[in-house]
Amino acid sequence: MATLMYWEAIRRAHDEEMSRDPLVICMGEDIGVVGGTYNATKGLLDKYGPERVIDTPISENSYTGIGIGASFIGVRPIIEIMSVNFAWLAMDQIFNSAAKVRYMSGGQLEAPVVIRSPGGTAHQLGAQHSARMEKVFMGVAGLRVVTPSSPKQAYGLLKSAVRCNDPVYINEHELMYNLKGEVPDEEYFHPLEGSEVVRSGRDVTLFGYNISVHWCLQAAEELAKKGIECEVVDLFALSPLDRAGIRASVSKTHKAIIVEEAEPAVGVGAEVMAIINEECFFELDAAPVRVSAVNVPTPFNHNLEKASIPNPRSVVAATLTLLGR
Amino acid sequence: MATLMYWEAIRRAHDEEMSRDPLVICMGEDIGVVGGTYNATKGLLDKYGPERVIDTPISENSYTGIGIGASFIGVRPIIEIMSVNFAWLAMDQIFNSAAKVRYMSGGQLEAPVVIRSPGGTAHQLGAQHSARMEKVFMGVAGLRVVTPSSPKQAYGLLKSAVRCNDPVYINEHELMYNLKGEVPDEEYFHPLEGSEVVRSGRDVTLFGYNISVHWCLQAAEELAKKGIECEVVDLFALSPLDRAGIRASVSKTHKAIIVEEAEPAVGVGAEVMAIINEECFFELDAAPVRVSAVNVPTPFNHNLEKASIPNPRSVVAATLTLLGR
Amino acid sequence: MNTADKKRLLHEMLYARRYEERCYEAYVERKIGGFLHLYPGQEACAHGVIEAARPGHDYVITGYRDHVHAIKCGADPKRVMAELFAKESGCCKGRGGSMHIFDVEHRFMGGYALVGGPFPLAAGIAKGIQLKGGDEISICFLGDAANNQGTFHESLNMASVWKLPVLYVTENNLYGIGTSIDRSTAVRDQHKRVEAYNIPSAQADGQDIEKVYAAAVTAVEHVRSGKGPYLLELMTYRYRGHSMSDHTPSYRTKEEEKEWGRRDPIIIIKDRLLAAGELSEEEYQKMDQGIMAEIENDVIAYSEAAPEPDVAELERYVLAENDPWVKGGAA
Amino acid sequence: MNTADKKRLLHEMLYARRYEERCYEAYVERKIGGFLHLYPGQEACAHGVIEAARPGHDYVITGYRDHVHAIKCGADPKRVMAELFAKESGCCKGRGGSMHIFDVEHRFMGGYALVGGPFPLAAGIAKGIQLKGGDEISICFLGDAANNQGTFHESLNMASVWKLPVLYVTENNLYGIGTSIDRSTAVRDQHKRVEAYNIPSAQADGQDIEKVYAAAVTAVEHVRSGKGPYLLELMTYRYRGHSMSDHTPSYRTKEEEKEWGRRDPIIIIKDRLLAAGELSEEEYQKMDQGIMAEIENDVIAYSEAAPEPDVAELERYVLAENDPWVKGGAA
Ligand SMILES: Cc1ncc(C[n+]2csc(CCOP(=O)(O)OP(=O)(O)O)c2C)c(N)n1
Ligand SMILES: Cc1ncc(C[n+]2csc(CCOP(=O)(O)OP(=O)(O)O)c2C)c(N)n1
Ligand SMILES: [Mg+2]
Ligand SMILES: [Mg+2]
Repeated sequence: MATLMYWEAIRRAHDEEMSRDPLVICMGEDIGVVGGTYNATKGLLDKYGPERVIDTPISENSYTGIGIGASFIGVRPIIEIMSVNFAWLAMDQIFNSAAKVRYMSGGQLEAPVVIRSPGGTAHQLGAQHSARMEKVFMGVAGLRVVTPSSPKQAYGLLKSAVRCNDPVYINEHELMYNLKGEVPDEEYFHPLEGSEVVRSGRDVTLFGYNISVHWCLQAAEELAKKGIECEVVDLFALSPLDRAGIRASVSKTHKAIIVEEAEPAVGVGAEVMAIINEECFFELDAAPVRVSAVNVPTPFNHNLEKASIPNPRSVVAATLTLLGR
Repeated sequence: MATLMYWEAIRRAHDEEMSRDPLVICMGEDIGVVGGTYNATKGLLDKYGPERVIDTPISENSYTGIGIGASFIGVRPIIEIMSVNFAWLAMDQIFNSAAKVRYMSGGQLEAPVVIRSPGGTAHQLGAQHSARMEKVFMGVAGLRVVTPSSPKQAYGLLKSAVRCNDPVYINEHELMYNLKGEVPDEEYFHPLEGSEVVRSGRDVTLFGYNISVHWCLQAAEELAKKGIECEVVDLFALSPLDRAGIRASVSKTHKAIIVEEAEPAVGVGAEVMAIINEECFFELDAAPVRVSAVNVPTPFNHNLEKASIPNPRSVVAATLTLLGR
Repeated sequence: MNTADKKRLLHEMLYARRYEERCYEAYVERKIGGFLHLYPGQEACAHGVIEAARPGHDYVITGYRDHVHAIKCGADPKRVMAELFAKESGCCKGRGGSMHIFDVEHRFMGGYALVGGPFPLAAGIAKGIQLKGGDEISICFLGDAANNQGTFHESLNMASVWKLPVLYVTENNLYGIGTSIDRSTAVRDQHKRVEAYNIPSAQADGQDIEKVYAAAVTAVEHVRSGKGPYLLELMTYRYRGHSMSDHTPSYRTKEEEKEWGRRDPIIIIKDRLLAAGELSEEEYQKMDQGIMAEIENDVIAYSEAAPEPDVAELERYVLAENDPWVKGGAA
Repeated sequence: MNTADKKRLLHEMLYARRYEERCYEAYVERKIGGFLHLYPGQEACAHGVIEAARPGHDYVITGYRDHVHAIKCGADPKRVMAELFAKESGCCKGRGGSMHIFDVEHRFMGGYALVGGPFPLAAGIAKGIQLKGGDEISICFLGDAANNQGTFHESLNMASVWKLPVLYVTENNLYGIGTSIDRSTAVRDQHKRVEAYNIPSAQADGQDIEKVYAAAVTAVEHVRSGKGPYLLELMTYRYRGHSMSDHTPSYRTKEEEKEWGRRDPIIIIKDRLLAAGELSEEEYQKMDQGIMAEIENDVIAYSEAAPEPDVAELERYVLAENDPWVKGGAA
């Protein structure tokens, strides 16, 4: 197994899929000549040419729509939206076209398009460049939503997303591109549904996704020192969410904390709490807890910014409170 | 008190606010010469002229942005987006500009804009014209979200929204414009926060908003015949949600059902369940239940369409199940 | 265009007219629900352009006013009507409806209800053609008011930069619902809007099928030969309200309506054939009666008898069925 | 333009140059975080246009490359720098940052990070001016690549139809990040894009402040006199990478960079003043040193000493404080 950075893993997935199938293309702003803001498509222009590695103008709704239209006739576009904040501009095509076309055509058409973007709060990117938008993508039928927490997932989820016949939104994170991790040497396809127990424990379940998985793992490490055994569940698939996996873990630990970088309202935390209520309410020993961002546009100032989102310490604190310690 | 239809109540609010303040304007597609798809602005063009009653081209993102820009210097625009489905096109301006400008300017600017649109499943409008998007507006800090269930609310919420210095999204419903109800003869300003107990009961709380309040009331009527006393709470304010009101009712009935027309994921139901968990978990006698739409793009066929969303009967059924009857 | 073709097109347009009128009736009878946007007045546009292309081979995409475009591409009128009746044997199994007619077998790529949505989709299909190396072209029909949507600007720019084989057709009927073009748009002549995109364009009389056809031949040739996109503007008029909710258009004058009525696309070609002695009034009447009978006995009867979708199948067609990649695993 | 004005503008542009270079250093020293987009090379654009308008009276709005525009409108350079340092005495109390400079007192209406966002906002401000009956105009500065965003098309159309008092300025520096205009845009000359909107436009040399000023005087006059919108395109070049993340622009040739360097806006006006005997090299050097000292002793010192925001105030400025209408009630 090679150790790759998150961006390298994404690049490798692009490269393998493009070399296998001439109808796999990638497109987005500055993904060609520049190779992508986070190098996810570095070198691909030279290898596959400008017909397949396409630098787009700043026209998010339409280049997304162009990718969707191409996918109607068998092309497999991987669209990079440079920052998920810009996806607000493309929601019309994502939801009205990609997510609905199979249904409204009675199954005649499908939109096997992959859209990926970095999101989240990084280093002082300010209110218009720090959005966490997973929840927006999760709310509408017809779109798959995944979010990799490791290079292996980043690689394997993109590979499966390209092959899958549904539209898939892949949420990456500004701060994770240099994260290192092992990625299988042979081709690997990560499931697009399910969840993963990344640390086993019996006292409480910490649910995370993407960057918050790491906060949960760090918190679990800290809590282990106090004799508290946390189970950490990685919700790499956000739509559909893994109801069985959520139920299994909560039925074991009887306590749940959901950690999300986003503002709390109508978020992943709320949805997981709802699923827990629906699936295994009487297994609960205490109210599930969500650890979320403060409900503010992301401040520029570093201290305010950090105070606006959770971190491993706030996960530890919430867990101790939940456990009455 | 006069009996007005929902659309008449909205029209009256427009008219009063426009006659009082020359900087109140309204804009949208076909709101002038045609008077609005649901007549909400009927006659206003003749009364206030084309400078203040503005028929826009089909350019949702930009006319919304124009309203927001005008609001920066004191104009109070009431923007009609003809169908909430088209708001996907305007999300960029709604969230990136209106909802964030106060914060990122450090309080120097504000965007006192009102945006209103009909949404929801009506009579076979199909997948691209039946979206329920309240949850999308609720998920981001900086925007108020309300949704009137009666002509009185439709009137009073719009009046308060126009005066309030925050951006407010008003979600109306395709099927409710001809709903009749009493509206005070004198000016009336509905609170933009809170909730309303519209029927008092002790056995179970049915939470609804907009059209689902009516389903809850009909279900309560039906259930009363079986000796079940439902409390019905109208969540006319969706952002912020009324945590105290939710807690108060659940602490009384110890059982909760949330009824929403939308697909369940990351919706109002999930958020209300999360709030109940956070506010009064140990008051619960049973897991809270959400009654939601089926997770499909809205089908055209009438039977499929009806089967895809809740109705009073499904609320009754869910309540009986919850109560073990 | 030879006489046989002219007569065939007259027949097709008359069929389209009667078809749409029958939809109107069926709507009034509550056999059809939802939004219904009819095409009478504009028949020469769809017929002239698609005639100049290769129906069933070239891809066609449009908005919500889509029945006639679908049929001209080769869609079975019965299955289109059954779709309007929301039946399982409708072309979209009753899931789509009037605004969402699809017939992918004949490369009619749909019917979309959001104004401006098809601009990028059409360019995307063209991109797909380019990648696959076919000789198809992508044709996008939309209205004048749709051109005010940002996707027009964005898509045409990309289509031009990437030389995509896409033909944009603006059916300029002077109104977007009740808003006249002069009140919504800085320029009345839509073909002028693409000069700055380095895209050739032309305007033609959308009421005269021969003129539409001639203009479309040039346009299609340009696009098929690999020279990139083209915009064809057709000046036309819709007789009815915007949709069935728009009963009596109050935003237009009776004179304007009358004037356009005199330039009816069916009458124009009919009169031309009559004048040339290539058609008799009697023949025409027979044609019309034959069409009406066919629609009634064939199309309507089929649609009425067709089965409703099974409510147990409500959740099909949301995601792919049994897609192996969802489970991951090896290649 | 008289000598005093020319010298003042030279001073202002040199100040802007040194200011931005100092931001660069402060970023390297990690005193400034986040995205930082600098203006060197383009100084004549903001200065020439705003000089022709009424700074502090007319409204100005732009994108993320906004420090210089704000200062030319009248914003205090100390408070702009303190904002970059994310301090409580920054013009946005440290909440906004480099991409979101606001100084509403001087009618600098912000700094927006989404490309294309200010197009409609500027038109909206113009609509507000029109309603209130003032003689202000609204000025929107954006880049060439921003013109590919749908909001350009939509906003300019409405600005034209409603004759809004808005001046759009395209600072055409030939690139959007690393994508050259020829690869992203069907037409290089941006002023040609508005012909179809019925909007007058002009192109000017953005490196020569006198030419920018002259073109802007015409543009501002047009807009202020109620004739509706105008688009002014200024041909310019940025010396540095797109932002601090773009260290060594590999997408441009060294020759191109050199060539534009020879047409430096500060050198052009300086040389002209020198040639006319209206400035001496010594005077210029003194000016430069004075500026650098001022920035260091005044601006940087102020910003370093300024207090951080109080974390307890994290949740302020999200919604209006104590807005009575939230509670409803009587009028
Ligand atoms: C994004 C969006 N905005 C608004 C509408 C409502 N709407 C439907 S059709 C229409 C007018 C379109 O006019 P035009 O493009 O000229 O086509 P025509 O109906 O005249 O054929 C409008 C405003 C919509 N369906 N989608
Ligand atoms: C909606 C949106 N899309 C993409 C970006 C990323 N981005 C920031 S600046 C930029 C290039 C803009 O170029 P131009 O408009 O020419 O202005 P310049 O930077 O050259 O001054 C891009 C693509 C963004 N900020 N917002
Ligand atoms: Mg039209
Ligand atoms: Mg540029």
